[in-house]
Amino acid sequence: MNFAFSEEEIRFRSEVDTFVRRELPPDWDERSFYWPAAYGAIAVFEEEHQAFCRAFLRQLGARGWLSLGWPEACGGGGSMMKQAIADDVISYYRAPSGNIATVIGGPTIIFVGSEEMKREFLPPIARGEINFWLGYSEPNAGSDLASLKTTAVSDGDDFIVNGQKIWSSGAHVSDYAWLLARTDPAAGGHRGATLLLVDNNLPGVTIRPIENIVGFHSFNEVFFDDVRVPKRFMVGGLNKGFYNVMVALQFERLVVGIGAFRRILDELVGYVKERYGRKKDRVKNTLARNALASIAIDIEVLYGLYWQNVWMMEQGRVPELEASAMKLFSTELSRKLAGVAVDVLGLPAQLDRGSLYAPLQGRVMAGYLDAVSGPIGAGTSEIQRGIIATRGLGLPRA
Amino acid sequence: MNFAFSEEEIRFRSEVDTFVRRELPPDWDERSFYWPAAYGAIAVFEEEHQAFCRAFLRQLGARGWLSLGWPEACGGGGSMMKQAIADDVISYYRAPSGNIATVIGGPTIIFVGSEEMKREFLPPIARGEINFWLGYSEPNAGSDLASLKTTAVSDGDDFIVNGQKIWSSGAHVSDYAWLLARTDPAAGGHRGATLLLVDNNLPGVTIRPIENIVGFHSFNEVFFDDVRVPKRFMVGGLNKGFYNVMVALQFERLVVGIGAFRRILDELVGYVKERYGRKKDRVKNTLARNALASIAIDIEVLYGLYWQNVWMMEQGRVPELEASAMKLFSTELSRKLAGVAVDVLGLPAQLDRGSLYAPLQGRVMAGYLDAVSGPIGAGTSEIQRGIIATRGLGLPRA
Amino acid sequence: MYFDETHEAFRASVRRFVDREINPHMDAWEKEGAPLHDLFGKMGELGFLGIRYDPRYGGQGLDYWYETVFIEELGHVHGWGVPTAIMVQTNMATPAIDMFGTESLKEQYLAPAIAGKLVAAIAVTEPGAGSDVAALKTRAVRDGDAYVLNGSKTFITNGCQADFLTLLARTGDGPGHHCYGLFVVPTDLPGFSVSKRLDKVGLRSSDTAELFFDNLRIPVQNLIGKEGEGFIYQMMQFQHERFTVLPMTYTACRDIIDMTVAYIRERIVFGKPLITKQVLRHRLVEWLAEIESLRHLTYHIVRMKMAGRDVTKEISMGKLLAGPLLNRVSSGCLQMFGGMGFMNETLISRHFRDTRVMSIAGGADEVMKDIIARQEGF
Amino acid sequence: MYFDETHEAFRASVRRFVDREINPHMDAWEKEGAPLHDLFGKMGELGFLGIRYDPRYGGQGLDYWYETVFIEELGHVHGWGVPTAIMVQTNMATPAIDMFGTESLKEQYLAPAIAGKLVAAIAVTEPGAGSDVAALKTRAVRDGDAYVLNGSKTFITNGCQADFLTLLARTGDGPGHHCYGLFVVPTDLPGFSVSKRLDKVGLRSSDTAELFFDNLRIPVQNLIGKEGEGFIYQMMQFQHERFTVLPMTYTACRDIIDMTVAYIRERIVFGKPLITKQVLRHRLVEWLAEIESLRHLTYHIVRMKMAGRDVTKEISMGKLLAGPLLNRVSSGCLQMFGGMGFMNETLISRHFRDTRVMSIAGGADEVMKDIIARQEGF
Repeated sequence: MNFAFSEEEIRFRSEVDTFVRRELPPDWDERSFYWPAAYGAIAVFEEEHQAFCRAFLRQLGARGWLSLGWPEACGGGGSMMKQAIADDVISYYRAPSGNIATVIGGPTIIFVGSEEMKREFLPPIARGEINFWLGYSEPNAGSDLASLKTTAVSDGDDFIVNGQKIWSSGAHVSDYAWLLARTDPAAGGHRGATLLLVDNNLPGVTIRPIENIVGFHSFNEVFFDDVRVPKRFMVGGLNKGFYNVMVALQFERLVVGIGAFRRILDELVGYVKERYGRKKDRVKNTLARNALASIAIDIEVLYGLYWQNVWMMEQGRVPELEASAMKLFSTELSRKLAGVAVDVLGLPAQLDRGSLYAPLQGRVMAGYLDAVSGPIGAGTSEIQRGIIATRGLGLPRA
Repeated sequence: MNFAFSEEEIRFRSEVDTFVRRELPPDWDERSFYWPAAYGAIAVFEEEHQAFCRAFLRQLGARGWLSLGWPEACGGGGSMMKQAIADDVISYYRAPSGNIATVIGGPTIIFVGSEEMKREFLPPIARGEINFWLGYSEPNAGSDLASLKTTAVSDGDDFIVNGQKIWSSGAHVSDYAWLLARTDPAAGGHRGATLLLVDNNLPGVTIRPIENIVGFHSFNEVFFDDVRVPKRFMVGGLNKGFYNVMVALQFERLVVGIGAFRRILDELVGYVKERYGRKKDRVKNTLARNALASIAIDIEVLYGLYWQNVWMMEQGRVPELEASAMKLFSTELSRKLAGVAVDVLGLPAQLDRGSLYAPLQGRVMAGYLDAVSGPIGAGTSEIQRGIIATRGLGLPRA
Repeated sequence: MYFDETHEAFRASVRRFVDREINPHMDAWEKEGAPLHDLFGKMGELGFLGIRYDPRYGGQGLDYWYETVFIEELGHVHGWGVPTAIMVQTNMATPAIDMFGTESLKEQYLAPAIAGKLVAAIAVTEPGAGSDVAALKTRAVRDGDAYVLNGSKTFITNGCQADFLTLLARTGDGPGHHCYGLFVVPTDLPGFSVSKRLDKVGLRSSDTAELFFDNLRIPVQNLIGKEGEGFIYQMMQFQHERFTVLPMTYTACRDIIDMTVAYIRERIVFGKPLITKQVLRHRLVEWLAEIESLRHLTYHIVRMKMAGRDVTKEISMGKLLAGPLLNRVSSGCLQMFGGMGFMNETLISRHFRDTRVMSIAGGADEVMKDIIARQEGF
Repeated sequence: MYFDETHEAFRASVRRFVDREINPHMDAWEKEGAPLHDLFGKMGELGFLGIRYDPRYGGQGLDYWYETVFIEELGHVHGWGVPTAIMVQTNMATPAIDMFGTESLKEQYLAPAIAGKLVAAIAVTEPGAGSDVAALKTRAVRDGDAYVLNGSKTFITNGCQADFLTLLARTGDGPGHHCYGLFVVPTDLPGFSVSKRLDKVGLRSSDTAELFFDNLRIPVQNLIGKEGEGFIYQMMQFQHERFTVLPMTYTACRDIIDMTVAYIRERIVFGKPLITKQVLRHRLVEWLAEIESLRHLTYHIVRMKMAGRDVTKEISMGKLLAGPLLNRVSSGCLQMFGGMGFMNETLISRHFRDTRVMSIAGGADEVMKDIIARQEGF
């Protein structure tokens, strides 16, 4: 065992750090409201940041930093570890450190996609030019993918897609749906579905915004009305959709914005030192000491899970339970951290971003609201615990 | 980074496993009530097991498995990692995997002891022939070492020791006190104390048993009445006692009986599968599924902390905050695990060991009682959180 | 505020009894077990065992408020084994006889139980059926003027010393709840045998037995109420049982906190009394707030009972709050005692040992939750 | 059980007002803020703003039970901003005038506040002094027939619309508590200015302001009670404020749970309604038990108030239980709504946004704990 970074890795971390500090605009902290392991305020979704975020991603892409974890044969850097180091640093600054296409789409296409699809999609994804949105959830079927209703009916060289998706994060700022649709209407449950890439610009695709609890437009409802999708946009085999989604899920669970946890902790520690130090407010100091000590341990633990997952992927293994554990732990920690942060800041935490008096740019209450999304999205905490009990421990089903 | 064991390490784990399975008597499970990260039922303290435990330790010693982590120059194996692997396996079987002398005494002597002391003590410790007990706590001064009252007054080549120690784990089955005594009565607080090795058999040493909450005799009160201790039994320098105790503490916090956590989880999972499976008792099954999934994650996390601490020590670094975090996490988990275990077993958990109907040999309620000792002993949880807040995060003192 | 002078006089007499006749013996009884015939004899003379029962059978004919006072004061006992034994006598094994028993059953069993001359036990739990009463296997088959009883019961408090059991057994094979009978079973009948006292980790002053029935013939007149309705009677009796946990809990929690505060006030650490540490102070008062709210939920239940209302849901809520609260307080206070708390036979360690089962016995927390959910119509 | 027909008739009239005059406007008011002169005017006509106050000043002269009914029904409002604005008027800014004000202060301010003609605010919190009232810096210096006020106040609910403030300011330099004055400060005096409405994340229907005082001359007759005793008066007023959280909390928590149960009963997941999942059912009933016990602690407090007792400790306990309970319920129920809960302007998300501050405002949880600890003599 070896818990140390290599010299090359340390040098690389420093290189990324220098790059990010240089590239971020001076007012970035006031503009990026990303909260770790949450879905509602990801910087890239904020319209006013779109231009910058797209450009920033292309710069990362130009350096190869969006595909560090892909195999070298596919044009990648061949090092999950380096990708994880870059993500750690970039997310510390709450900058966009990848997207659905680079983190989930690319690796899944590499795993199950056709050679044609690899040729067509991998290079622009790696360059940060195109992005996907996850088209899984449907009205009245969040974590329950088996009740999928959207259909894709074969018609010559095309599929005709009809249906509705919801909670579609970033659909309005992406290029393609990463869409799960039922291709065999006779098959029920976890069978007869296919994964498709559907261009947002195709006729019949309608995207409507949903404002989330934080007050951001990050989610959408998307309607598909006789959308004609050429069959070459099928990801993996026909009727293999649920399997392919399972493959994609493993990649998804690594996206926790790990550095942003440490960043918030650093900011809270700074706030407490300045505000509650030297017996200014003993009550607050005692509360903060105990709560932040506990958070600090949890963050260390999360890093442990993170590097272990990364290392497994580096070995070419697919983390399953480890990924469930990290999804569960990180999203619950995200909530706990937000609750502690609100307590530590007290009344001023209630002030909205933009307010002159809002400490930490008002990100704490925004984060408190945003953090509820983590344990709900991408398989609720309840579902993760069930997976661990059944598959990890072999306990009888409930 | 590399989370994998080497082939040599895997082979060694298997060798230890084979040895332990072969050497333990068939009724060992009914006799060993060790609960992880607790102090009250450590197998070695049970009188009826003394003969076996002493012999078992000598066998470990004969193989060099009690000093695997010591430097090769001091007769050790030079691999903390191998020591940790052995401890993991041995504690899985709840067998004695070392003692105060091997885990704390030896390494501290190597760090601060005189050459004479190394020559005299290291070999018999490594052979498993002698054991120490920790003589820190005094009446009305548990975690607060600074209010130390026991004195060691210089008298020619000797110290004359007077005072009382309490919560002296295993004093009655050990050979020497690892004793902190005040050598400079003028100095207050964290100064003017010295660490001494005091033979239990010296005139003036009186050991009285304390029965603990589990019903075991593991603790003692020990009285020192004009005990004459030659100065060569001083560990580290004169009046350097508090510093030396700090050195020793870092080693102490690694003693968590890590394997025993996994063992109890395995046993509970087996119990649930057998008893609550196939809809026999849905209520219990649901409770168990959720609680055990959460425990399983925590144990994974604990292993992460464990290997990281071990690796740091292997690098010659002294884990400080990491050790505090592990002490805190492991002892709190020990309590949580016991609470869950009692719930999972229900009423039969209440039956005492020896009872015909007691599931898991009655170890669960014994463990529930024993587990209270973890967050109290060796620096309470409250003190650990304070250390992390002050030294780890640099927060103002409360 | 809720009790008048008469209540307070009664409270004082119970407290005097606890202080003089129970607490001085608790250390010994924890080792040997409490001698129930002796103890109950004294309590019977003082009228403590039939507070709510009809004076025709020697009861005091008082109301639920007096019963509450009585149980509150039992919360001051230094250990939970003896109060449990008493509550079995007054609130678990006899309410069904009082509510549904014939005149002759009342004269023969209820009256002497109230007088403390007979020791009673409640025999419901079986090996393999903990909180799930419907899974019972012990069977009573009608045969002429008797029911022939076969099977076994376990975790029976007072089981070694009991003169009679109030016992639930299957009398039919239906799938529903109307195929059980509740019986008074004298323990001197042939076919009864008691295993050695079960060796428990907690509640050591109370005896707990496993009982075996081998073709034991229960006279038909010992059936309580109607055949087939025993399960329903037992469910009603459960409410009397579960209620007892509430006043005991808030009284004992307060005692535990008081004794902890007294200890940490004296205990000097790093130069200051431990009570000055804010994390400890804050922890203590959180519990006090929960204790106070449990007390007033309890008084609400008493008022509902006085008004003749169904209290199933509220009592289940109370027990659901009480068990975990008791566990948090006893384990949290033990932590504040430090090493002292880890010594055997200190009072705090006894509380810790005794209280874990309160979230399990008499219907585990999960069972309470299921009951409340059903009552809410979820 | 605790309310008679008159109470229930009053309850129905409050509920009708909530259903007709408040809830239909809440979505709009969340965007624009509630128009308090209009709303209070209507409430004043119905007698809702002076329930406990003397009929001489237009009050109803009713008791604490009626006040409790009133606050319980306000718990049904779809969002916490409007009830907070109302409670500032009735329970935070006016009790001290009622208790300690002169006849002329009562006629000039209390009566029109009861009638809903004047909007009141309570001005205590300052930048840099949250829960720690003793750290206040705003100062009122006597100068002839006036006190000259300088300083600022922040987080002042109703601050943008208020006609007068009940304001606490330092009048002396002593280290203790006897160097503060409580004043009625009309907002049309020179030297008063209000910052733009503070933009808060929650309670958006209520306005919250930062206020500045620049040599504002308060007429001496606007001092409430004695100079130097203002801090003590405010501490007594705090009890009226903190009490309001209790009935609101158990009412709203029950509403939140009911609406969640209705949702998960319809929501089919993996072929079955979500309500059949045991982990969710169990979570819901745990909260119900806590809600029920909080309700009865509250009624106990009402009884104590009716009996004229000091309720500082009990109210602090109630608030300490209420804030975290509200947070658990609103966040736990949001989780059960899944993605729906994460949409803006669903009611569950509004509850979640509005309730976090209840553990902070009016004395944070830690402050409640310190009060209880002191009251207990720790």
